[in-house]
Amino acid sequence: MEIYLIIMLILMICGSLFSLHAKDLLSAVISYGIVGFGLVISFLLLQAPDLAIVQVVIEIVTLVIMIAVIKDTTEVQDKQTASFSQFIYLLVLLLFTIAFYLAFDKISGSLSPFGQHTTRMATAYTQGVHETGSANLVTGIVFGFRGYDTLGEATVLFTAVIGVLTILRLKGKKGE
Amino acid sequence: MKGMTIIVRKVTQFIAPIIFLFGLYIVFYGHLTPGGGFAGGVIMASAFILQILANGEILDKLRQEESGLEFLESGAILGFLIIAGLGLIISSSFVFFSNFINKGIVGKLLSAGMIPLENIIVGTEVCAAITTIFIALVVFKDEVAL
Amino acid sequence: MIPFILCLILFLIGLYGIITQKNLIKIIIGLAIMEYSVNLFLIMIGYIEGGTAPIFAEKFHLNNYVDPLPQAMILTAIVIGLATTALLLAMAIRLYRKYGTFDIRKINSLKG
Amino acid sequence: MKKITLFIILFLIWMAFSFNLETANILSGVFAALLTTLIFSSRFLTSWKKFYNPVRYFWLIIYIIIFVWECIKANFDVAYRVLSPRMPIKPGIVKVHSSLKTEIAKVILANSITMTPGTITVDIIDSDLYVHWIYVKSDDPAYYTKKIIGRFETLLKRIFE
Repeated sequence: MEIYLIIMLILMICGSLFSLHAKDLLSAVISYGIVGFGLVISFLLLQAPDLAIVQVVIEIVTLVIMIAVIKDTTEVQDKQTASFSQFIYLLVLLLFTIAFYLAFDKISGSLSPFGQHTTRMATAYTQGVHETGSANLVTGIVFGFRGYDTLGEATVLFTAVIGVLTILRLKGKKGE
Repeated sequence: MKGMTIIVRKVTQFIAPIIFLFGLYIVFYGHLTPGGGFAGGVIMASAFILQILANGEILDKLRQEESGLEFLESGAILGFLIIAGLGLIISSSFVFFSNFINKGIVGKLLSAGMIPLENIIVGTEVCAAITTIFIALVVFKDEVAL
Repeated sequence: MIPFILCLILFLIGLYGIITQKNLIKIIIGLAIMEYSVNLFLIMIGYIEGGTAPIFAEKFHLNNYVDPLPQAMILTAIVIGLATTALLLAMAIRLYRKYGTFDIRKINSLKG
Repeated sequence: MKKITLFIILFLIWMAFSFNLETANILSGVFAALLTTLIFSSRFLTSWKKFYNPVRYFWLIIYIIIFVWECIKANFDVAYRVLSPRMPIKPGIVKVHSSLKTEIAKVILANSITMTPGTITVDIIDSDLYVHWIYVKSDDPAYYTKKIIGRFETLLKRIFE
């Protein structure tokens, strides 16, 4: 079980590296799809079918939108020359890596090892079938115990749509 | 926006209603099987996206559709708030998001009180939002060039 | 412990993309990769070896579910992720229409 | 009438999805199929009468059997070409003239050609199919038309026309 997850993660890492170094944008976007669909299979391996269903459709929609955006642009990335700013970027990246690694080292002591999770918090939720009446526990939590979060999520989605329309629409609705 | 070849268009005629129906199924059975409002809403939106991509739509018609979708989306959020507020007014416990309808038997379609209603409303909202984003990004992109 | 470390590496690759790449689309891709790795990390924390998917079935009463709380949180985060990606892409389109390129160095020098 | 046809098909698909016979399920199925019909019926097929003709379904079953058989044969052919060390391939695009009239029959024919390994339909323009073939056996139009679509075409004419 764990070994399959490791294989999927290595595939995702390869896909992301290729995606960031691809010459033209179309192959970058398509190999970005590897990461998303690898994530879908990882969700299935981790027993989260709800998330797998959402992620697979979202990934397709994201790919369609991205390809629609870059479709009629023919930009090829020119060779990056080593310069002073490049050196600074790498230094910043190294500092970030060290900081994240130290933080991860600190918290990994309090994390239980992979697959040995003890559901301290979620015991009430897993027993809550008869409280919400929903056989799918995830839906029961999303709408029952944590309705406020869902309300906030709906608001964020609405705001994002308004933002997209505001940015993209030049003419008014009257068409003047 | 131009459409695609006849093969794609003819197959879309059959596939798009079935995809939409499957999205509705995911929404209606969200409290029994994997899925729910979010997944079903995105699947329903993908049926519309498939139709727009395959047939190629006229810009003016899409403008009308888009304003209708905005109306649907705002209405869905309002409905969500009303359902949440009903718990405050009607139920005896006076809590926001109170699940006051009879729960029924776990595993039947008519169970879980308010959760199917909330599923349907969130599905409508997500479907409208993602279709609007797609129309804006793909169609209004051409408009900016004018 | 190895999956957690690989997840951290995926996060750092996304960060590397944001810091070093010059193309707007690739910066957006880097951001999306970071988001994916965080989602996967949170789901991994909740996994129990041999646990079943959190769906209650009447027939067999084994209470060995995977933790449903992170799944419910990530479910909303995925949809929000699509919305933020779309917003970023909209800004990229506007910049492309104005300056004719996705390269941030050229956009910086053309500004004014 | 077109709407009723679509409604019946969608309702049957709904029952196949959910697979139980409770009243609530049937009512929600009717609602869902009605909603889908109202939204999508304007783009659905126009020739609804052919759906209620049982003879066409008989030919459809025979078509599926023949299609599976052709598929297996083509699979072995392509496997031989891939595995043999001399690589006996001669790819090219041929223009096949089809005598089918309706659009849906042409699309089904194109999809059948695509699904058999070794041949891919690139495009349909009027009644000509442009087919990419892994080994173009001859330049004679009559020969390759018979070779590629010969068996499918007569059956499709019985199913759709």
